[in-house]
Amino acid sequence: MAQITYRQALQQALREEMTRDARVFLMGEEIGEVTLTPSKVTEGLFQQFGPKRVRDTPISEEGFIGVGVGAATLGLRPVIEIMTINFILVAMDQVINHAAKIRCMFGGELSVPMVIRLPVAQGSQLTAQHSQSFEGWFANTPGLKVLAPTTPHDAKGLLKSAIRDDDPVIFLEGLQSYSERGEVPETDFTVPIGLAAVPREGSDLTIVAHGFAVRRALRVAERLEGEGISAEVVDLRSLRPLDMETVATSVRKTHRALCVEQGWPTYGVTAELASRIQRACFTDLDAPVERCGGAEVPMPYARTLESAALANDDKIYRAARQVLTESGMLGRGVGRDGGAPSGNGVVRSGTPARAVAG
Amino acid sequence: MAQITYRQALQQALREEMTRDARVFLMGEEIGEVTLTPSKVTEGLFQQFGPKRVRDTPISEEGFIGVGVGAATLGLRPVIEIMTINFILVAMDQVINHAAKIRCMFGGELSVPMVIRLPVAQGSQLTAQHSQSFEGWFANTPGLKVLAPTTPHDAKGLLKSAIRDDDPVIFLEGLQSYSERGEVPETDFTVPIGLAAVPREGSDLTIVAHGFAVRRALRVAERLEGEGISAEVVDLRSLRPLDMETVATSVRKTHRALCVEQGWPTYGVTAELASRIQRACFTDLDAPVERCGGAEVPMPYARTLESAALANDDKIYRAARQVLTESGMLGRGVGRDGGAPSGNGVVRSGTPARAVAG
Amino acid sequence: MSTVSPTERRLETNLSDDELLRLHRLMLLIRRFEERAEEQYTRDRIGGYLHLNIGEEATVVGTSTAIQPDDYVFCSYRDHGVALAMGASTQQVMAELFGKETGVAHGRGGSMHLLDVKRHFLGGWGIVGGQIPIAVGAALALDNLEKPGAVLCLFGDGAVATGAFHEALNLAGLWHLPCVFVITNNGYGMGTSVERSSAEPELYKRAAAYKMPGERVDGQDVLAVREATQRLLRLARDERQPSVLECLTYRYRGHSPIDPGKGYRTPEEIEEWRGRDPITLFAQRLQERGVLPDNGGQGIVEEVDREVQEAIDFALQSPDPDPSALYHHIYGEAAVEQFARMAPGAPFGERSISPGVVTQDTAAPDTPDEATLN
Amino acid sequence: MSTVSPTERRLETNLSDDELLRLHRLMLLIRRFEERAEEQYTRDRIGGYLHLNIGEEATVVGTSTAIQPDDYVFCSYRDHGVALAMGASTQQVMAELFGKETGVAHGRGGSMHLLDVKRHFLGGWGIVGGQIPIAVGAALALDNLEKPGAVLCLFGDGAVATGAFHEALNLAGLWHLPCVFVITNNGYGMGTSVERSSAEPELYKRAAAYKMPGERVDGQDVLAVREATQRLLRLARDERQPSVLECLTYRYRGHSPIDPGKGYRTPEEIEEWRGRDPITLFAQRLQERGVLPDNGGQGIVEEVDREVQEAIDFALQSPDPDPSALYHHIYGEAAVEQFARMAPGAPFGERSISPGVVTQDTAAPDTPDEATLN
Ligand SMILES: Cc1ncc(C[n+]2csc(CCOP(=O)(O)OP(=O)(O)O)c2C)c(N)n1
Ligand SMILES: Cc1ncc(C[n+]2csc(CCOP(=O)(O)OP(=O)(O)O)c2C)c(N)n1
Ligand SMILES: [Mg+2]
Ligand SMILES: [Mg+2]
Repeated sequence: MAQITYRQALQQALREEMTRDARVFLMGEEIGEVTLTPSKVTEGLFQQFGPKRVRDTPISEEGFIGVGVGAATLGLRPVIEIMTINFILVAMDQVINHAAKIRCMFGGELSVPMVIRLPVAQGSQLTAQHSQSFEGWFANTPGLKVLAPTTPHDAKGLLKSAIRDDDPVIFLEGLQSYSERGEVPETDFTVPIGLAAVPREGSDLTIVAHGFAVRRALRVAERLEGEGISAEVVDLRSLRPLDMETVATSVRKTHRALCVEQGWPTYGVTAELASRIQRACFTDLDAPVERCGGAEVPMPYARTLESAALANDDKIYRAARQVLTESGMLGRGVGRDGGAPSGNGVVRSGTPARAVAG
Repeated sequence: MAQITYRQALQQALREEMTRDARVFLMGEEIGEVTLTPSKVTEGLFQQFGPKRVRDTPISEEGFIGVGVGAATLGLRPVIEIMTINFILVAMDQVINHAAKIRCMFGGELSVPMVIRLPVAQGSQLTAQHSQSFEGWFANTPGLKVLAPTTPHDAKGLLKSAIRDDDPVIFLEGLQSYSERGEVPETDFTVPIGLAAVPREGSDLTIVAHGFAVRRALRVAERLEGEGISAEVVDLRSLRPLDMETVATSVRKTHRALCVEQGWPTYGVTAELASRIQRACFTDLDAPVERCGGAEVPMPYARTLESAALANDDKIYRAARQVLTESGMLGRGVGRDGGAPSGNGVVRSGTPARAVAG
Repeated sequence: MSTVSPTERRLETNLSDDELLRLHRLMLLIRRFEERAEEQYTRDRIGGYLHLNIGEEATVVGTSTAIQPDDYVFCSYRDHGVALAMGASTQQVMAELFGKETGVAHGRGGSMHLLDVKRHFLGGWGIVGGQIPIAVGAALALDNLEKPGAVLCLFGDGAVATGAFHEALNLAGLWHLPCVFVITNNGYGMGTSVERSSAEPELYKRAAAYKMPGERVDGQDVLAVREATQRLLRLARDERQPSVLECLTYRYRGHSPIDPGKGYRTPEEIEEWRGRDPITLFAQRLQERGVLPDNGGQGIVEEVDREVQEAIDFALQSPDPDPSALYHHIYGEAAVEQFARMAPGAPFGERSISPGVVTQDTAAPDTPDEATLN
Repeated sequence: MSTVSPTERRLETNLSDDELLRLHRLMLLIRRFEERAEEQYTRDRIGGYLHLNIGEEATVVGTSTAIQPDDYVFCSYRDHGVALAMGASTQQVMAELFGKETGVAHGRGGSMHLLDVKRHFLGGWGIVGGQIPIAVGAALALDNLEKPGAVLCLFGDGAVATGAFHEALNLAGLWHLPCVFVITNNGYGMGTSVERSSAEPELYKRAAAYKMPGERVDGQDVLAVREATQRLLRLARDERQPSVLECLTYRYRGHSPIDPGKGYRTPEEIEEWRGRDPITLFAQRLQERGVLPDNGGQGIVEEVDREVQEAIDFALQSPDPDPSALYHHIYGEAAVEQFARMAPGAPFGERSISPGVVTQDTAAPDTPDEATLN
């Protein structure tokens, strides 16, 4: 199998599907004649497929996502790239009120086989308007499917599944992952929608994540291994549908769960995970389900602040130790290099108790 | 104290604040010269305060929410009405990327004291594009505050607090509540932001809800009382900030929790509640936290389908019985008139167990 | 409301008598259908919103009947007339308003979301301006597929203020897509007059911003509307030149049943427009030419009455959608398996009371893409 | 890119020599500031995006210096030049790029979000088109408060395609708000030429859609830009008539550091524009008039160099924001109490590792409203 990058994997998926199916076409800003997108995934496709299959657009996200919806109702299969997830906010109406609703409100007479590719990233000092992660909002919306591949393999296989799917798919790409390499079969394969993966097995703790947070989780699991703790990592791959079977099977085995996301956790993706885990694994849990995410602030520019805001490896590590501690597996300290729980004012008190603070 | 409607209470708040503070002004479609909004809250204010304090707008939600943001940065206090929550989707960029971000990204040099009033409703056959409840998305966004009064008293008191607040506030109104009556002090009072209420005390089960779902919860609690079950109802009043103290204190007392919302529960508001409750009350819970919400479908038109989709009293009642059953307080049956758990294919199996289904 | 030049009474047309009568009959059908729908609404057989075209029949019929078989039509929630003019079954349209399984959208969409895919009527849409980019997308599909045909996109005067209008027209102009944008200017968006919603109240002039031709036509004159629409559709088809057509018309009723339609319009204004009723005007012209008998074609009126009554009977007798079908038509077929691991019944699936059961999309054709493309 | 008529060399102006030199100096300052910022970026002292005005100095200075003390200015993320031309401290602007607590936005905003509230510069904004409705809102505030003054709103050619542009201009036109919309047409939005983004590439013509005057000016000629802006601002202030001004200019650099700026522009095109460099052109005119010495005013160049170097030194020596201040400036003061019941330390508060600690908004003035109103 070839070692290729996440970017190349996505590009292969696009090229193969465009070759296979003449109905597939691309739209987006800076994707064609020149490729100035941060993703650079579409490089060369304009030259290969011409201006009608690869449409450069003006800065009109609401307009061209609507155009995609309309083209899809007539049977085309648009794959739209929004430069980064942040700009989809101007087009929410077309995604939520239109793409997601059409099949139902027209009684199944119309459908919207469309893919919207959204690079997501936190950090790199891109600041408040360019560093968000609200994919949970799409996952909250019936009528949409929401995928988030982490590896080059899944990127290619899931993008192909998404393009062949008859429903609108929100396809989250890790802006920090484009250059990562991995093995990808050269055959025409797909990864089915709706199945999580377990990139690392373990017995003491389950870390559930999606997108770039999975890579962090894997690094943290490795670090924990050095301390004799065996963490299992679940890569959701899909937020809607959600593979609760894989998640719950893992937690039932490890008895401890930590849910991680890059975005804001309150009302975020990890809320749903923690809620479902406590439901599915009520009698199995040795400690409450823990969550870890980005600080709940618009992303600040300064490096000092930004790194304090990101859901970085260290925070995930400390959250993992916390679950283990609470379950009684570790002592009350937060471990070798974890130090005090955090520098930002978290007051912990073991198992929750009505504290005096009031 | 006077008995007035929820609509009158809101109107009083607007009138009093506009009288008190010349910086307060209103914008929205059909709010002024004629009042054709579903809410009818602004009736008479155009006549009283004139066209500059009550601005009728074209159908340009993105535009006039942006105008509100700009006016707020210069020190005015806009109160904007969006006809129903559904139409805010065209203006998400101004709310999320602008209003919520401004104070932080300009280092505290600018602020956005603005209120966006959003009537929310499910049902009445308004169908897919007009029957949504995605307030959790705003509650997920740092920089915003999200309020949801249920009673006329809180409607007035919280709207006044919102208008006096220095931050952007998303103010959710119950479209089904406008004609409900309640006692409202004639004095100039406010309800502080960030405190939940307990409109009904009980000892066996906590039902947590916001907005119109609170009224349903209260009716269900009454029905349960007839069966000898004492349910406490927590009315959140505010989703961001979230008063976890009131919620957890209640659950710690009752040992059982049911979270209810009108919208889609998966990745919805109840996800956050259930997740936080399991965390705060891990050792107190006699059963997993249960959730109940609308069916996860775009709202269909036909009455038969719509009533199957709504999070109606009966569904909440059955969910409540389920929690009680699971905790061992009730027998395995779902109670007198609850019948089988539901008509829509829910297969229950007591405490979760790896079933054979596969 | 801007005044319009009085309809000229000459009947210069190369339409056959049959065709002329067909237009007349369609306008009558729409009027009658909606009057009865209004009545059924007060009897609580129809719920939700109900936006009537009454008064706008010439614009509706003049535009919708101007298309060729390869063309597609989109419009707003004020869509009953368009559906009927496009040839959708009167019975199935009424059944949709009644929320029946036999409705054009199987009772899922109701009044605002009529459609008839076979006849290329791709829907009534509920978000003001929302259908405009979607219609441009249909035009793009025709372009990409090298199909003949053009797209006719109808929307109200209120929609001109939306960002969607602007972005969509710019894209259509930039990409030379075959689309005719029809502004059904009935003077008001709810209670807001065009003068209070548009900095440039002569709406057709907006076309120039996208380097398109724009014109205004008397929307009470069905033949004038039809001629202009045909001409602009040809321009779209043959020269890939999109355009804007503004039709000046009026809705007699309020915006929807809760609006009496009076708070923002004078009785004089309403009377003036009623004096230029599109059906009466056209009937007079047909009588002058001898196409309609002097009794105003009572036979047609009765025929139309009967057709609408039969539609009501059909709707009444039709079955309601079964609640067990709640989860139909949410996703395509593949979803059944995709969602299996969160569905009720799965080992760790949904446990709440109203979970998302994904079931097969029974109504959707196996290959919806090809079906829609005809 | 449309060609512009060559700048006329006459220097007809009633500006004093001092004022002329001030414009010259500002353009030099912007050029030098940005060249050094670019260099600091490659040394990794500046992160994120960095969008340079280099080449556009005449448009930036001509517009920003045309305002009166009561006016307000908004612009896009390409905002360094505007900030400097508005008189913001060079040191604090550089410190912002360095992400320092001493920066104009206390290190929170970086390159894209400069501002200077005291000088009525209300910011650089990052979402294309997003600042346009906000600027209209500022104009509405002036109108409601019956203040004198007008708003100058700058944005790029790319922003003309956004729905926000359309909705905002319609509102301004409809409500007669004092706002001048300046399109800094540098020929491209990233790699997309105006011809590939706008159905009507003569952008100033879009004004007519909102019944506004629209005009085009040579954006390389600082005096022409300034005169046109002053005139239109007067129109806005005195007659509440908003307008559109299109300035034809060019950015020498790519869109941002990752874009070499070459893939979509020919070397000839870049050379042609460099041949009409706004600073060189103006310097020549000043020399002809004898305002600048024949050595091109080496003294000013050195002064500007020194000012920028001092700004870099200041930025380097400034403290980074303290990580403990992460939760400052998220909400106003009242939030501390409002969020107490979900905050860490509260009985059932936050327990995750990175919770939302709400702390006091130390930088915001006690009464931000009044402070901003000056
Ligand atoms: C984005 C959006 N905002 C508000 C509404 C509420 N609304 C429904 S119809 C309407 C008026 C539309 O007027 P117009 O476009 O002239 O069409 P008409 O009703 O006159 O046919 C409004 C404001 C909506 N559906 N969508
Ligand atoms: C809504 C939105 N879409 C996309 C982007 C990404 N983007 C940033 S700048 C830019 C080009 C803007 O071009 P123009 O308005 O001409 O300004 P210039 O950069 O030339 O000054 C794009 C597409 C964005 N910031 N906002
Ligand atoms: Mg209208
Ligand atoms: Mg540009």
